[in-house]
Amino acid sequence: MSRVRDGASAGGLRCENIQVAFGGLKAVAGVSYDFKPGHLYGLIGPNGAGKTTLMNALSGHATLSGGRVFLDNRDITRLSVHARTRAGLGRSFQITKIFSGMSVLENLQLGAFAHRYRVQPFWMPASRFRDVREDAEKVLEQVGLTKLAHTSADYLSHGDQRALEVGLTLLGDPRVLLLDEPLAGVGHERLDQAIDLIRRIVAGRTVLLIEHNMDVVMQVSHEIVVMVQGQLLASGSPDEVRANPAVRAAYLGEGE
Amino acid sequence: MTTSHLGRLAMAAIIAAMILVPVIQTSEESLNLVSLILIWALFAIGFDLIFGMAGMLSFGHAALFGSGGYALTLLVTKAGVGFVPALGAAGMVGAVMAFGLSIFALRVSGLFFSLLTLALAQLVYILASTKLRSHTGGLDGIPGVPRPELFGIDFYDNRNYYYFLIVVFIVGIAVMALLRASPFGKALQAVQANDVRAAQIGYNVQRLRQCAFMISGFYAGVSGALLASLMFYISPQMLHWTTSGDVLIMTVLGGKGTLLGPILGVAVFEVLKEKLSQYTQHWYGILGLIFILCTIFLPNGIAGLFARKAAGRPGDAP
Amino acid sequence: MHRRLFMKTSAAAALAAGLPASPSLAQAPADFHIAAVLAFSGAYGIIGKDMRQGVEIAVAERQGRVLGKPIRISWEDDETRPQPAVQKATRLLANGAQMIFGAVGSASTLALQSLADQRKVPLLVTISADDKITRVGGSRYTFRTSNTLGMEIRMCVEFAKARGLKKIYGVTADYQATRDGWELFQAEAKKAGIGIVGNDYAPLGNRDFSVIVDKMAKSDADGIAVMITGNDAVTFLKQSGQVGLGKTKAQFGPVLQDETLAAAVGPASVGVFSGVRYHFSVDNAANKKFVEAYRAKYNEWPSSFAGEAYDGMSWWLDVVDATKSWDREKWVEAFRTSTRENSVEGRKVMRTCDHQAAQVGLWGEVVEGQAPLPPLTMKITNTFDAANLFEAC
Amino acid sequence: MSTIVIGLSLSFLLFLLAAGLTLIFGMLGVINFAHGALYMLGAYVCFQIVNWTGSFWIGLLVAPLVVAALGGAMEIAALKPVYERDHIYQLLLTFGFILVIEEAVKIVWGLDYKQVPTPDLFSQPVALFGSQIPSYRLFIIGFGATVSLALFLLLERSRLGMVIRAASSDADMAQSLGIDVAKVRTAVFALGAGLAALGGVVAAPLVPIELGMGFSVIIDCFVVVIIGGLGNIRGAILAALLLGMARAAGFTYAPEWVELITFVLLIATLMTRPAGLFSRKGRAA
Repeated sequence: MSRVRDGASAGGLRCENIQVAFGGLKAVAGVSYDFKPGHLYGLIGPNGAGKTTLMNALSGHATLSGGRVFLDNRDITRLSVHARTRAGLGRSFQITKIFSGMSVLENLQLGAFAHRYRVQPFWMPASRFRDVREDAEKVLEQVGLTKLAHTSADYLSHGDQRALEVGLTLLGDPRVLLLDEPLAGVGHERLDQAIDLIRRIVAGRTVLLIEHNMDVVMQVSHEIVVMVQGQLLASGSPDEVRANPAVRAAYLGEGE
Repeated sequence: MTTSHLGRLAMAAIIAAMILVPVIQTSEESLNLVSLILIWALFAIGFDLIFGMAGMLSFGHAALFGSGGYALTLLVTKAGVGFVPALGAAGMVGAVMAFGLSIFALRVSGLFFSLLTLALAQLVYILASTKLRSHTGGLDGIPGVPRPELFGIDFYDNRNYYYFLIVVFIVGIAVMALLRASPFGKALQAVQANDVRAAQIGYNVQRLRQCAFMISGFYAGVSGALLASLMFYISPQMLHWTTSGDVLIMTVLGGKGTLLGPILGVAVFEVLKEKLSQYTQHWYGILGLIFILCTIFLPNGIAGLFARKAAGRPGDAP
Repeated sequence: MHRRLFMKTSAAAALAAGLPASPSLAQAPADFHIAAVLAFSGAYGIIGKDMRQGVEIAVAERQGRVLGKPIRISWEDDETRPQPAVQKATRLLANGAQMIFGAVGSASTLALQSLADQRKVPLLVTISADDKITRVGGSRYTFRTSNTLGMEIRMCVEFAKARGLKKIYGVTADYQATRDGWELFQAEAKKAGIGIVGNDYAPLGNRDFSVIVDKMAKSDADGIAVMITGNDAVTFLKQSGQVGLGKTKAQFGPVLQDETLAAAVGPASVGVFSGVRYHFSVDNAANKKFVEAYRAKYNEWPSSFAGEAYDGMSWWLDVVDATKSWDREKWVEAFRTSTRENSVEGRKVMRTCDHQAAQVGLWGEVVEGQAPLPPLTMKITNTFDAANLFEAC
Repeated sequence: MSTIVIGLSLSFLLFLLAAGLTLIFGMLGVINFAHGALYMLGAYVCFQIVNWTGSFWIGLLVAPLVVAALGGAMEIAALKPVYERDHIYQLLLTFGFILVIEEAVKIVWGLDYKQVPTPDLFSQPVALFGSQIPSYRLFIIGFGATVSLALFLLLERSRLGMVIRAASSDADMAQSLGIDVAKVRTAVFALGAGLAALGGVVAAPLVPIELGMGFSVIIDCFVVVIIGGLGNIRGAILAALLLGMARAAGFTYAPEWVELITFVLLIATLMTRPAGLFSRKGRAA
């Protein structure tokens, strides 16, 4: 793809004392963490712990009331969502956000246009851009939707919609991926396929994954980060976290 | 929404036939009516770029439309600028006004965007009709808006002016067709379909909206100038919010989000108004009934009649 | 499926209907076609109907003919807005109308003027009062047989003098013509030694005058000059009536009241003074004949709109008929030098310099009427001489 | 002081005008452009009743009921099929209503002005704070305050209000709880229409009754509704008070700037607090 990588080690994401408040409520109350390049982090915690809000803070959807975010040592705290995307930060959503009324291929082409052009070309029909189509087709293959390229996104099965959702984050070949429950609502029969997809796309990227299915998280993550009440409770390898009594008390004990 | 290939052809044929009627028929009446339709159609396709494509319901287009008209009038009569450059300037003024409105209005979204544009445009209307009356002629407006002077052709002759309008219209619709099919147009559709995702894949959503609004403003400015010139007259009435309402109704009636739908909407609206008022004094109420029936039975406007029926590739607006 | 087909056909039919075959004419016209662009809806909606009735009497009086051809009138509604006025007049001229009659609102009339000049078609105005409509070096094709606002403002000054008013508080619509009117009134009043204690500009379409009325009530003014018209004037008088402003101060204005507006105000209108454009009580033979014919046909008293429309149209048609020509330029030349000796308001002289008919000014007071008069009617109290009301050209 | 009294009367008149609009928006999500037309219709019906019975009070009671019934019928006949669609279709529909209602009024009552005299009980001015205050203005203040309090209690405190709010916030849920959502919607629209008519009746002795009267108030109504926060009755009361007082002050010191002041206030609200100047936290419309 066209984006030039800064180097093999690129993709470090660091946050310093991040705070997000809604009215009086502190959804994220001072989180600092250094996500190392190329690692996959499983972000877990009970409902309402602030996981998605933290992700929103990293991707630019939530306004910070304090703290800073760095991508490869560049301060991106003040960058808007699209600028962070351009800086190499991809994100998928818990609730599927795809472009309805358009085909799967069109969905992905939009992503490719967004990445290739700062000023969207207005002098030529979109259908003439072969390179964009190729970008889209490549991702189409990665997420296994080639056969459904011309189907309207509204008519995809839920599992395929989740695949498209993930596919949309891959355009532009981001160094950092924030995946918010990519498996949400995916049925048992497709689970293996979906996990397989995640394994394939995370290679070589820094990934932050929110997932409720503990087995999956423990299986795929290099490191687990546990959040409770807007704060970091613990972090470490899956085994360490599993063994951490505080985590057991605060989280695992509560069940899903 | 999607229209079938055949449907689009049918619509294009109807529009072309309508535009050419005055060429075949000698009646000055149809000439006048078609001229009016051409101008409003230009306004409507510009309006639909932000309404149908980008999903922003602007209630402030009257301000853009009227400013264009005033720009042309003042530039030609007071500053002695030629008509064609002034027409371009009118478009620019429309775009600049749109930029001005967008600075305020784009801070909010959805319904609040509509309301804020309405309020801002109404502010412009009030200013134009009271405080700026030395420039705008107040509510009395300015009579004697000129027509073009080109190649020694007398554009004060309605037929010649009508040909002039056709040229502008064709250029306008061609550019719009290209814009809509271009990556820029697709990006607007993406913004309408899901603005959060559009930003997340790297589109600068606010800038896209702003650009679209300005292009739309350009169309509004040019069409406002053409209307003033057709009428030989301009007044703040063009800036009144009901003008925004009119263009909205025509666009919805015709079918928003399609290139040709708004044009059909304008044609049906103008023809109905013109014809009904000739045949009955109760045209007003009948027009209202037609709106009500259309809203209930034609959810996708007139263009919806030409939509493909197959369900394989569904395409109704969300 | 059925509905779809039906809609498709009807949409196509609607389009087709918009483009009828109406061959334009080049030779001698089959009739005398008048494009009457009046307000039948909108703020002045009520005026159009009265004007139409007045004109119809004028046409009926000459058996519906002029220059040996039948008179055909196309009545169009401009919704009290300039743009439809121009739009509809343009269409009618395109269809071969020989003249324009109208409009009602001054804004519409001003807009029609440039069209008339453009097409070299006479425009007869019998209601719009804006001074700009007839001015020296103005539109060659425009004629006004009715009052101007300037003349009515001077009537206000004459009234204030005659009534012995010393201090005036004004309320003026925030609109160019009325603002000019107030300036003129102020200047003329000062010359006459009348003091101005205040003035408020109220937005056009204002629906609440209570604060302004309160300010007036507290002032030491003995006269209230109301430089607002139509709906706003009714609103003002209704609300000033609720505090009985008229009991201590004389309320007057250029076209503040007539029978129609008084009916809209109700009892609070009694005692209000106003300029009157035409009144059915004017005592002359021409007026008696007109009022009789009008009452016989419509069973109501002719309003000032009906009277002025009748008067202007009969005058115009008489002059056109006398030219024995279909050349519009001849009509214009003849009308600009004509004099109407037997107008329903007395003598009217068309001023060649600005195409404005010089005439006497009627001034009246709203009083309670006895049947068969309307319950609230104007009583003519003063008739001001034309010499005092018009500036020399 | 008298300015405050007059300001209060302006405020409550504004509130009566706008209450139905904000109610229908808040509960049904419909921007009722025909609100002004219903207001006008209320004034005309009142005129007719006064003409027949000679009593303004019967008009005050009956005219809103008549218009409410008509509103209910409109809702059932035309609005029902388009609830699920985009706002824009409802807007178009209510625009159609305007034209039809105006035409109907034109056919029934003609074009000429109608007038409703000030009721005898309130025809004399009252001396207050050195001013002659029309007693009808005092009536408006009292009546407006009563209506606003009643509406507030009805919607925020009563069981019926709870049902209405339940139906508006989650129709499916309400349905499953045994609430007849369709009926509630009809009732709300009827109530909104009735309130519009009530505004028309109360304004009738103050303004000429003519076809354009509805058109001229619609923008004012929107201003109150927006400043108060869409669908927020309490906000509408406060917004009407703010605007009425601002206008009274404006008319006292600079009448020709009143309209501009109104719009600047509106724009400032939309830009800084789009959910309304008086919206409570987390209660955006």
